[in-house]
Amino acid sequence: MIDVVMLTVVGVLMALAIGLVVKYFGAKADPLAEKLGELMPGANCGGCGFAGCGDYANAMATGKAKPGNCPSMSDDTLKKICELLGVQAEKGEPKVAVVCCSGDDHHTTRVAFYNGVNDCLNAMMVAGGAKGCTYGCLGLGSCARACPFGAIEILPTHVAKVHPDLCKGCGKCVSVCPRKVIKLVPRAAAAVNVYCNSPEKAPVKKKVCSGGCIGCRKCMKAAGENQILINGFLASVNYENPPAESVTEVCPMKCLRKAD
Amino acid sequence: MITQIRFYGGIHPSEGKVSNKEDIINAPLQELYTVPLQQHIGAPAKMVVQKGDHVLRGQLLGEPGGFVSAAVHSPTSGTVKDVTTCLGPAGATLPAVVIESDGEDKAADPLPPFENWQDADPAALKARVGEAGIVGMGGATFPTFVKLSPPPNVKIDTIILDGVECEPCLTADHRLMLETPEKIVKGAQIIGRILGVKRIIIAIELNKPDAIETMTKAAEGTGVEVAPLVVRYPQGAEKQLIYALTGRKVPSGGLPAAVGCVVSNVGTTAAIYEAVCLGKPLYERVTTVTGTPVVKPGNYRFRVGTLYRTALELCGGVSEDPAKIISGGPMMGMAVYSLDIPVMKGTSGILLLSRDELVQYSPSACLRCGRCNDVCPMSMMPGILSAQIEHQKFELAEKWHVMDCIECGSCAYICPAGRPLVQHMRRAKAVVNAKKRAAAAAAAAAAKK
Amino acid sequence: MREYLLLIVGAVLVNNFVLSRILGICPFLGVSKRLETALGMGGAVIFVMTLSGLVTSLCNKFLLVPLHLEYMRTILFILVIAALVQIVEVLLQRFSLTLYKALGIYLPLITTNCAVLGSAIICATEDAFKGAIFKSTVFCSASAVGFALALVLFASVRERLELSRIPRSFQGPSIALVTAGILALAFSGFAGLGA
Amino acid sequence: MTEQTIKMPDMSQLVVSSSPHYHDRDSVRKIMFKVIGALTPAALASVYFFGWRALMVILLCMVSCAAFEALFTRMMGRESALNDGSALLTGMLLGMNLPVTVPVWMCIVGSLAAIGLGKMVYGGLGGNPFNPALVGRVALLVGCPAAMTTWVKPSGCGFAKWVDAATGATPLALIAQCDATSGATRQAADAVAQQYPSVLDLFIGNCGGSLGETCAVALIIGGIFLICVNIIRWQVPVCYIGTVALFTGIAYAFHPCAHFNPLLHILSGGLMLGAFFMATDMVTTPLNRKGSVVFAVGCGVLTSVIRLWGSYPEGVSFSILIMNALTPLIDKFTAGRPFGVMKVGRRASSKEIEAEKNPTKK
Repeated sequence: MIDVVMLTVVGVLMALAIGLVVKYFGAKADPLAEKLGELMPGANCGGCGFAGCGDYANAMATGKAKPGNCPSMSDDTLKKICELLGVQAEKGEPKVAVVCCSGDDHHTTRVAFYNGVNDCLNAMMVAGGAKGCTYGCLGLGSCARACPFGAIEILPTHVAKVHPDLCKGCGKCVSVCPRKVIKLVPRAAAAVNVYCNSPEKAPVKKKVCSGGCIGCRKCMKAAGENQILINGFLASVNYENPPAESVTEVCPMKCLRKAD
Repeated sequence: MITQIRFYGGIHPSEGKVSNKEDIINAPLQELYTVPLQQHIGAPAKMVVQKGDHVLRGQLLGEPGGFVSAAVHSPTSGTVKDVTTCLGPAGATLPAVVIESDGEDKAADPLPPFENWQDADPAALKARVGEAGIVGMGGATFPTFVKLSPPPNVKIDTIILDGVECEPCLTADHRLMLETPEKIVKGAQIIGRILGVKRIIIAIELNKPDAIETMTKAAEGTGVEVAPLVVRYPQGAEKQLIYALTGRKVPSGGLPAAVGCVVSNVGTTAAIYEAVCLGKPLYERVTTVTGTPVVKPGNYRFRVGTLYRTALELCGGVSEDPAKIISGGPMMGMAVYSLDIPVMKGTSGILLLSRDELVQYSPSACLRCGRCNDVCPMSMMPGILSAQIEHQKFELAEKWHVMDCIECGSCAYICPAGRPLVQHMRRAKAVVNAKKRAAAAAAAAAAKK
Repeated sequence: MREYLLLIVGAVLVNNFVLSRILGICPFLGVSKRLETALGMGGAVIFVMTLSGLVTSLCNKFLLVPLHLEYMRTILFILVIAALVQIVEVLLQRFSLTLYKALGIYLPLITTNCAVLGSAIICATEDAFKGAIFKSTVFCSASAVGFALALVLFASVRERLELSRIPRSFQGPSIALVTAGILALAFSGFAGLGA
Repeated sequence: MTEQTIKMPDMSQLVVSSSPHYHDRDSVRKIMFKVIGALTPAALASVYFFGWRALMVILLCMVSCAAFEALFTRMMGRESALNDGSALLTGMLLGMNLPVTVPVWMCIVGSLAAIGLGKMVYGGLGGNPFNPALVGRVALLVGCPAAMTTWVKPSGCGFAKWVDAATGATPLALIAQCDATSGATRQAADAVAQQYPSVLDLFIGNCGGSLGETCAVALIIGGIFLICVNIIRWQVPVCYIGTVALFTGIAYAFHPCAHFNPLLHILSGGLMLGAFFMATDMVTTPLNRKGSVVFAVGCGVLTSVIRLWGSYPEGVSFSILIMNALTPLIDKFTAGRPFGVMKVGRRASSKEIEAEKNPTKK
């Protein structure tokens, strides 16, 4: 009996002490941000434009950001978050990354042996890398290392390749690519792409790469109106009005290709 | 006599200055010149000629494209054959004008020379430096006009002429000091006039005793001092030079002006003299072509736009195939893979390395020997920094002062593990700068809203 | 004076709670990834352990022993410690939110930290501390300092390990355990000190 | 010169890399083999005093360390780093830290602990926070204290068979014994002291102990060589040995009958080996000079504390391992502020710039 009494007395005393401390020193946390944080996917990919999932959750809780910017969130989660915030669900258009370069070892020339850090930005700062084309993929895999989903592979022929089924379109690779070869395009319209990034004139391009766009405009003629845009010497797909897949057959350089 | 203060760190690479007895040779006229419009740090010059135009030597090709920018002039008379791009030594593609020489080398009317620069308006003198397109010829290619325009609240009291040439192999500044000392001294006095400064010091390393003697003689009675300095790389780095001569430390992230100094390369100074007293814009410079494979290493006065290929032909080609071609010196120069790169205002040397001299960087781990620590003239910790950068911890690297790196290469020179330390630093600096720019842009966008 | 000096050296170095008695391993591995959090955790544990040493030895001397309730020791001590941890949590949340977040789940887990309970029970059972409240408090405090020392040492080593190329199968907790083992080997050199 | 004679370079084999393009041509391999070379005199001395088995122990450790390194790099799928010589050096140091009577299997297990636990799990050379050879030695010492503390007296006649030698305590074991009698009379202390080898014997290595730690003169020669070729910093051995001398000296001054004189302390045990070859290990000690000094003094204090008051007779290995653990902290706090940085983490204020501008005014 006495043991129970003793325990109760000590327990009450301790509870009293905690109560006093809470009363005089208690802080209020934001329960909304905490709940949101638990719902976040936790990939910390940064695709939303914030430093990580927690940061984004805080921003949403304080009304500084809208839900729907997260590329790797399932629709279910998004719905839950919207309910918590009491707003209408709106999700951005799903996107996919495309490496706009055909410059693998078979197509582009190698002008020197690069010796140094295995990183694209580093290689580019040393004489612009060792590939002949100064606009193409350097193939050292900075994008692959940055990808939080393992969606980018560096082919043995030294060019990056995105696996669209794994890609969530977060855009991390776009921000680390020093050559800006990787582009984020609407997933629905990404069936056909121009795999070249060089704005140079055709003869200059041809000297260094056998797979680059020469600006011959054949595709523009074959495709429907306003489906292929030509900017200087470089064709590009109008992703708002994508051409049919058959248009790839006219490209003499095999530079306008179906997504692989 | 100026007492020299020893700066922390530094190394002693082999000097290899084989061409220091070779007189400067004026390179013969070429048929084609590829003149890049961006030979300086800052905005590229805006082209003022068109394809097919006839131009004269010294005629303006491009005017400054901003405050931090510089004018570009034609190296000879002829027609503008093409407006195109060319490869720069850093691998970037630069806008360029190709001039086809007409063989007459007719000079355009010179800018009106200042007869009495001693009494001329400093602002006019400074404007001339800008008009003549003068940039720092030691390699940094910072527009000199900007350098000579310190913010109004800064008081400059010392001008330091950098004749140190601490880069191994290069001898261009050395020969220039031997052959045209009076131009350098007068140029220095012009800078003094522009900035209203009396104290002018010419710094020369002790491995050039003949230059010290010549410059001392030329400076007699002018009040310009000559300071012989101990041979130690990087004695010519701006911050270390100022510290060695004045004991002042340029604050982290600051410019020499913050401690009341302006540092100018001797080549730049000679160019300032020519621009002011002869009215000649900057379209040629002295460049050292050297290296073991080069048949006849020497110092040449090249017109801007001469291709490296031409430069090498003038030196009799090579005796063996080089393993590396470097634009600049061996410590801070840039390796290039093409000879179709033009000599620019900042090209202090073209260096070829043979296969035996080639050192390959290796991806091995840091041994933590601490030698990089001992030699770093900025007393940073390159070993720890490089490991942080390898693991993409750029924010941590910024905390460990990676932005103070002057990329002198002392750490990578000494590293027994052969790690590409300087390259790591460059990457971190590029990443941090990009982040800062992005933050600034975001802040500007937010302010607009 | 000499007695207390030996007591402190013994508790901090020779019989270090983590490296010699192998107590309190959970936070030792959990919050040692960064030096700042390790310092914070060390501070929190010093606070809790000192107070719990004082309160539990008071309870022991004036409640348990007179009432012959020694068998209630564990449950009472846990109650006291849990309450103290709650107080620390509230205080931390108020005064250092970042640290509060960094410590995360490990902060409430101090409750079940065997180092805290261990020190209290050692004081209650070992003859050397019987009834000596001040001595018990000093011992608990010194033990906590030893814990914090091991934690800080370990965190600094782990920060360095983040920059080395550890094979994938050893990354994370496994390399931490290997390191802790070697650190314990090194600390075994203090054996016999102050005896 | 005619056009034909001008040879232009072949552009297809050019290398591009970041500056600098010069290197002083020192390499990890050169450093490691220089250290091995510096250890050789002490190794030869151990063979002279302890017989051919000493050579066998050292070589066995070197070979098994190299073999384990090769095995583990292979398992990790990394490029072999055997030719940098670091595994051989670890093996040599480990061998020199063992007594001559050590069984063969212990040499191999020690090598496994040194290379496996001490080095390869951390990703190989450069990543290990603890000195691998010491990890091996301490693992053996804690695991099999009996085998690790069975010492033989050297025969003194050179290259003898080890079995002929009589067993005997090391000088430090004697000191510990002496400490145990510290409450006793002067005579008891003197009796122990009589068994103690002379300073000269200690200096040339004619005393019991681990293989590599006995011959002080050979170790000093090796150490001076390493200082001359700029592989180790002179501050480390000087501060380490100096601190031990100071502390044991103070203890001796207070209790001359309870403690031995500092000269005997610094010449006996693994202090010389530790100070010249282990506390100077590049990977596991602080980066800069200031840090090295802190490290060495810390080692000295800990060694003296363990020797004077601990139950282990020898504290060099333990103290170096503990200081290894402290190295990252030392690095952090001794990192100097870079040139032009006024105070860590802060840009200069105008007042400070003024002060830096006119250094003479102060």
